[in-house]
Amino acid sequence: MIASNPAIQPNPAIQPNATIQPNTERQPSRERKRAVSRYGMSIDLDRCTGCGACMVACAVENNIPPAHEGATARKGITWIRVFKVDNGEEGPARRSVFVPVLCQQCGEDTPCVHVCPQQAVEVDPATGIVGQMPERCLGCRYCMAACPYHARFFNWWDPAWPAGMEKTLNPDVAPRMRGVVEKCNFCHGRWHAAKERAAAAGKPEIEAGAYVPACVESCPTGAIRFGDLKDSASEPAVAAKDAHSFRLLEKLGTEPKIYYRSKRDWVRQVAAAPKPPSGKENARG
Amino acid sequence: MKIPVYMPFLAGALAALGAGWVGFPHAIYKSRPQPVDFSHKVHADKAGTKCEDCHAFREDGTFAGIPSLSTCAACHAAPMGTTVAEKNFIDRYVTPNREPDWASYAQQPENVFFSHITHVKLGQLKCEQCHGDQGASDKLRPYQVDRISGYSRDIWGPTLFQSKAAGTVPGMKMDDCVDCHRKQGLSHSCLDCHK
Amino acid sequence: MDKQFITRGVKRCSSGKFLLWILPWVAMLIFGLYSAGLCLVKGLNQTNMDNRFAFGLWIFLDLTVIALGAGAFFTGFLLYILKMKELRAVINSAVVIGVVCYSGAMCALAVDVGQPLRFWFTFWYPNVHSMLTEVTFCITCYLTVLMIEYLPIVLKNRKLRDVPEFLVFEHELHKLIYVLAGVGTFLSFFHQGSLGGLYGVLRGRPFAFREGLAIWPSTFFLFILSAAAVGPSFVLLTSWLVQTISKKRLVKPEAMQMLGRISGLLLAVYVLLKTIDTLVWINRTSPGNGFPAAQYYAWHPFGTWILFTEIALLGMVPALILLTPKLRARTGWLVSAAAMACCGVALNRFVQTVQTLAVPTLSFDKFMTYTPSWQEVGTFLAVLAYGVLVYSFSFRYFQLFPDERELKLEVARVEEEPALVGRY
Amino acid sequence: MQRTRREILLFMGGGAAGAMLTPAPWRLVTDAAIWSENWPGIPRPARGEITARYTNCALCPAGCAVRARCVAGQPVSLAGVSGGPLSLGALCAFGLTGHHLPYHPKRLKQGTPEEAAAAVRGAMAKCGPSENIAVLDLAPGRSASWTYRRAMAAVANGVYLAPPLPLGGAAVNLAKARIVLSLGAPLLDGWGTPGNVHAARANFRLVQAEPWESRTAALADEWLPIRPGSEAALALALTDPKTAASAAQATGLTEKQIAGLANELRANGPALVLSADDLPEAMALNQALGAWGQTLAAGSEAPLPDVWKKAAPERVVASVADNSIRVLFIDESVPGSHIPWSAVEKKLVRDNPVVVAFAWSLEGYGRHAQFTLPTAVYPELTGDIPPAVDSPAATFRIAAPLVAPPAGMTDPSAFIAKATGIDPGNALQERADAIYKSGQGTLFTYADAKSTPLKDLKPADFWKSLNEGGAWIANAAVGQDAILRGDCQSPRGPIANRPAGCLPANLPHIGSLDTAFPLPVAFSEPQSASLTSPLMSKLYQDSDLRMPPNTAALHPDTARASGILGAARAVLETQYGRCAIGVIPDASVPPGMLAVAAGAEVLDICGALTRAKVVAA
Amino acid sequence: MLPWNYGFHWTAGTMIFMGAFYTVVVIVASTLFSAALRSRRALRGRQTERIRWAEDFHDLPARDRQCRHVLTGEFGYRECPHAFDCRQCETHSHLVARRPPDQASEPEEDIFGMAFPLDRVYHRGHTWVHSEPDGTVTVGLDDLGRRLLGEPDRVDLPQPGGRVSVNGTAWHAHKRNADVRILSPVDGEIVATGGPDAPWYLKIRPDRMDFRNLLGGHEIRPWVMREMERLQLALSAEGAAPTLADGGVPVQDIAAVYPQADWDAVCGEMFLEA
Repeated sequence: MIASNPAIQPNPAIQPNATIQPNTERQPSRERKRAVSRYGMSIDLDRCTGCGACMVACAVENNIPPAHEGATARKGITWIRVFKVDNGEEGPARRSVFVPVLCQQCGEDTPCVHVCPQQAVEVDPATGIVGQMPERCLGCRYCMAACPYHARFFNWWDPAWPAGMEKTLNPDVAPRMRGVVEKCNFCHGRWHAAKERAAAAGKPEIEAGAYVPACVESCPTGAIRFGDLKDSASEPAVAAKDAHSFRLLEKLGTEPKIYYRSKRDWVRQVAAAPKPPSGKENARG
Repeated sequence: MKIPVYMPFLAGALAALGAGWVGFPHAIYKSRPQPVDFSHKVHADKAGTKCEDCHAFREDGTFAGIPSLSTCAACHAAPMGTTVAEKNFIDRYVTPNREPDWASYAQQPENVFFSHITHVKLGQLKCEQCHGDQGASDKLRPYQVDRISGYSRDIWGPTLFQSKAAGTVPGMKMDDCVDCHRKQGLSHSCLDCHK
Repeated sequence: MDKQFITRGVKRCSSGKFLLWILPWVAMLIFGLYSAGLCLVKGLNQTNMDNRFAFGLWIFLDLTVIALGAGAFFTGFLLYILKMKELRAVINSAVVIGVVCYSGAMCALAVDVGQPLRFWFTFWYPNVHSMLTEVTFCITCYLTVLMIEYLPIVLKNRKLRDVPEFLVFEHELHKLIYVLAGVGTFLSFFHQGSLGGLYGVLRGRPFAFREGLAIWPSTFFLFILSAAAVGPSFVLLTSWLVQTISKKRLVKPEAMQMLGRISGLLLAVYVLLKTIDTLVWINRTSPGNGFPAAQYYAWHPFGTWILFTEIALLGMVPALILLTPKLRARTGWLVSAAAMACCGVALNRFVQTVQTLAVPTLSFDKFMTYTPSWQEVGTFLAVLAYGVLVYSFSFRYFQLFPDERELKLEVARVEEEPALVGRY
Repeated sequence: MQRTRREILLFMGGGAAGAMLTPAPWRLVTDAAIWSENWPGIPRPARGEITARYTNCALCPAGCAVRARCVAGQPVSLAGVSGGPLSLGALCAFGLTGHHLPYHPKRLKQGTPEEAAAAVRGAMAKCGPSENIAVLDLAPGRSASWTYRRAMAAVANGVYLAPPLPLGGAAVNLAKARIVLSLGAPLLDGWGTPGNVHAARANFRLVQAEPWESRTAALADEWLPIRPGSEAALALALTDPKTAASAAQATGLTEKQIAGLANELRANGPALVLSADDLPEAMALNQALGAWGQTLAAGSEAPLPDVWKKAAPERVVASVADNSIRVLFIDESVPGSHIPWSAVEKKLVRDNPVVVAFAWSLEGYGRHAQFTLPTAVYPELTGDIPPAVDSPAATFRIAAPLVAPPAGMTDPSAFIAKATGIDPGNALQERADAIYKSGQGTLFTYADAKSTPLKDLKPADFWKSLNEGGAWIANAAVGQDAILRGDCQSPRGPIANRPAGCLPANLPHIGSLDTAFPLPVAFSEPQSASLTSPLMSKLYQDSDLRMPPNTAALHPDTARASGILGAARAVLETQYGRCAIGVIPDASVPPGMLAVAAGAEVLDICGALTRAKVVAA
Repeated sequence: MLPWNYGFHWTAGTMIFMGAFYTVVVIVASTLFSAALRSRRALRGRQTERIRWAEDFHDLPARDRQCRHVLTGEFGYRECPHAFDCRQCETHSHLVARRPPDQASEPEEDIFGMAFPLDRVYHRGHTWVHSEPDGTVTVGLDDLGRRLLGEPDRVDLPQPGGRVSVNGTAWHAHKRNADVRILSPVDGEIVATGGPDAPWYLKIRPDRMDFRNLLGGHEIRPWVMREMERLQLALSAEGAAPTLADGGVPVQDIAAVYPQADWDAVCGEMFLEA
């Protein structure tokens, strides 16, 4: 009832100059229809040093508060999280790799979209970005149970920053309240800003490179690359064709838009399903 | 005397209806006057200024919104007219160089990303289409804010039900945005406008 | 002093004794409400749930309780639609159980969501493709229906009955009760199923994911079946409990056995289908998603024993007992079989909710364990205590077992010397 | 008139029914839901004009170029400057969160400068002939450092103390290296200038000889898991094949492996050898491999004003006589290398010495000093950045303030200059002028990513650009006017131009497994004694990517041997003292060593080549 | 939920889902509504008493719902389909036609020393009806009923001019914890009221002189015997030792003999009240 949406009564007072001309009406819609992109990422695991720059850059960009004193690795909010993964060997034979995991931005029919009871999750047809609406979210956490990548995070606490530090918040991103789910949305605030800059320049669309998520920008080794998968020249599009690239849990058919890449054979195994525990080293966490 | 059974029921219903329709719409809003008795009309007619002269865009395309004191002081360093309002303004704000605490009727909620330049430059909308004939108003309405949600009345629907009030105040509810966006075939997802 | 509220001709303990009985439950309820309050005011950080264990004790509680509450709809269905007169003896009790279970589950859910103030979003902006939407709608509607079904039971209270309006309304409403029974059956059918679908549709969780018919995974139908199977068992169990605690005969043994038989029959079908489903899942669904099913059970402590216990020990065995007339006739067997059936379904819900989340999906995941915080347990207990209290009061003041009076005279009758019995 | 209960009930019922037909209940429900979006405690980010400002990061000698995104002047996020000359657009996790430091909850807000000054005056007055007045400068090589050296030169028996320079002041030219042997140096984890290292990484083969799989080892072309504490032995064996046998036994490698590595280093040069603790053996090996002039050169500083030439020499703490320092100034306003306090303490006179620390938090020496005076912190402070170890050319970069420091902050150099009666002047500008006078080198400005030869600039523009985010880089590896840094000596013993082969026999730490402190300490995280942004908790609390400060990872066997198996906390003990640490059991750390994440407490008792033991708390 | 809400799509899924939901809502609402309507009508039509009796009868144990012709042995087992209102029972009229009630020899039956005069007819709720010459009838408690209540603590009689209906409440009697409704044997208007001490409780002008629903003549003995048996049952159910199994004479005030018995239950049982 409050969300009711009666037909616009054009205001008599502003009628004369407030006519939406057909030309202004057609033009942008056509523009939009042409410009449909599918943003994606490629992550070169052979370059990732596990420094964590992406994680802090993400937190800075998206107004994610510092860890609450009660927070743990299981209750914390890290839209992108770097895992240290080893080949299961002990001693000299042991080898490790760092795997940054963020929302894999699955294809149209993501595991999370159709479970949300109130359409707080959606795939933006114009960008292919899986969006989460904290204002619409009820906090039922069904989507978290549905996500095989554990890329969704619940606000167990109200967001809190040390006194004065709230001055450093990013105005393009709204802080989330306690009790809702949030996740990586490819720094949507930056997408808005890029859109606005484009508009200021009179362009209806963002051109390649004008919009890059914080983790990509911050990676000191350039391991994370970002681009439009529809644009065959973009890094991810190239990576997608690379023989050495893979996607996590591809067999689930979730069609992620994050492509990982490694020349090391054992590293590419992280894409597969988990192996049963080797001995007593389970039941941790 | 014997009153019919339904009488108390009816009385209760009427009382509630009265309270709900007459009392509540007033009670829900908190109202405060604007710091300065400002007339858009005067500035438009006498000074012949256009909206964007004061409500300017920055070079990076972001919208400056309500002009800062410096913009006003540029002309009003000393009284130009003879009105009491202007004198008060100069004494209270210009001379001590204190920013007036304007309340923005159209301030959208934190979770909305609204880009003026997109609508003005790409959408080719006139200011009036959303802001009504604010520019021709002779004085500033008091700023009304919802006591619970803390939203300005303009963005939360001038009346409790339909978003557009008759007259000079066009609503700036999400409904109004969405109406126009649907007409233009521009509504794709929540995150188009929400952040 | 509350004599005039108690149905004429039935014995109820003194109000002092009753007070003693409810006291511990009230205490438990207060403690529970306190912990639930903490979760509401301070947020869900009070719980031990986390991003990996997004669901915990409460969801398990909800699923189980709603499965057990299925007795309400199913007994109603059998009595009013299929006209199984014997079940008239337990229908009121079944309705109260239903009310208790469903309202309890709703309360638990209200605490479980992060933003209770937005409870109405699901109704206002429903995503019709989400099983949870279906669950929310159906459960809410069905709870309403149950409340309406509960109304006649309340109005039939001896004192309220003296008010003509109540008397008449109760009478008229009861005449239409079969409509509500029908609606209730329809709703229950869907939400019980959707509760199963809740996990069956999780493509991202191959442990829970199942193929099925059209939009419904197999768990949808299995849940309906298991709920229908265990509902009567739970009614049976409760009646037996009340009989033992109140030391009265309340239900004719025939009625009890009938419940047992129905339960056993459905349970048998359920176990059969569940077995088939499991086989399909192990050999086809799970491997198809790249997850060899064997590995799920390599994460201790959730070994294959859990599968065996769920299907064979707590499924097949009680089904057989309930289907064997000889055993069914023995109260001991009957009741313990019913109890086993209930445990079996509870275990099934546990596997669906907890084990699904515990088993890792990414190759570098850890196997997760989780122990509920005292606030969670407290809320759990609150629901329990609430149920016991509502049932106790209903039993004391309303006529839950219509045959009670007759059975009482029955007892007297056999005590009489045979001279009088059946003289005419 | 007497109302019956029934009527009251009816009235209420009517009220309820009527209310449902008004907007009130629906509006209240909606408002409540909206209120949950902006209820108290959820901050509203400030809005305003968005600008980009540039500066250099002062958090370590890398001095990476920084672009700050500012809202109404307030930086809200930092990023590297793509195309920047030295850091090449990279910024580490610490740098990315630098703009939070001014708001750190543990920041030191006020001090007592007057009392400190008085105490200093008093102490200096009764300073005996054999006693010293000293400045301990944790980040030498800044213009401020030169102010201190001038100040110490101005007073009798003034001493300028600094931690030993990395590589004894030598500079590394990674671009020239084709093979790099790293003896446990965290080459890919915060060593030198990250951007520079990662850019050069493609061109050299990296061999990491390290007991455990550090981040660098994980990404090295070859990882040689050697026995803990046997780095020196390996280096020695690579220099002098005669010791190969003992080295093989010490390191756990085969003699064949060692020989192969030795050949590789010689064949596939230019080679470079780096070590975690600046082992003299490593420097000797560089010497032997002919790294000098190729991948190693004497480090250099930007030209100085002539008036600065009269400066006290740079000395290491160890070189001062015990119980001789009466007045000690410690400048830790910018993070630098940390010297165990006990090592410093024993240099102080016995009868109440005066120690004045300049710090922005009480986490460092402030815990020990009588006076701790609050200073500005990056990005508030104004100062230049010492040359980076991997920058062969002299550089001059100013960390220009992005935020105004709060009131009541002390400027260390002003304070010390006042105490010693010299005129600090505007050191930065004087230096800039001196550089400009030298007329060589180029200026790179970040805003427009342009580099301009110095001679094409006006002095004012030069100074202006330096303050708006720019870097001056000398042309040649050693500018003719640039002055040599340090003596290119390693912490222990000169090795600069020592002929290969003749090495001090059995160096103290080879083979001699110290039984009192059996466990060699390897730093698993970049060392930092000073506080980091609260947001760094993302890395070690909200996730387990890194270890929290003052924790040690050790093999379960080590834990068992130390009797702390299963304990979450323990006590770390070294020759310098003891402190409480967190313990993380980790099978990937080999037995017999500690992988330690350093915090102020740990650094207080851990120096170079420290061995330690852990005991139950 | 509603077409103008955000996120509402005109898709088949939505149609089906919402359709089902609204159908359910409508059904439930209309059920409640019609129940309310019907009860309003019932209240208007003074159906309260009928409904109460219907429910009470329905709740009686099957044994107590036996047809009067079972008492006389014409049937082995038959539940009364008309809630003890034989006036609309064909079976009854047939049987009566086939076997007209024979006039007993004595003027009154003496059963267990209780007097049941045969000049009147008896209701199964232990009231009798006696026709008066002036065309009215008097209604009173029969001997067993009298002894059950003994000296009642209180009796609430209706106002003269009020109406009573068959099996509806005639008056209330209180004894110890017992609070019983005495069922009326006839339809009619109350002319005068007596009481426990008067020979009759109510003088009623009946609508019709139709007492087919009442017992008389040879039916009385078997009926009373049956009632005695029920009384015994009731008493023993209340844990009171039966004393008149061997045909002992019930005392004037039975209640006094069983002070511990739940008299409410006993009376409820005997006066056919749930």
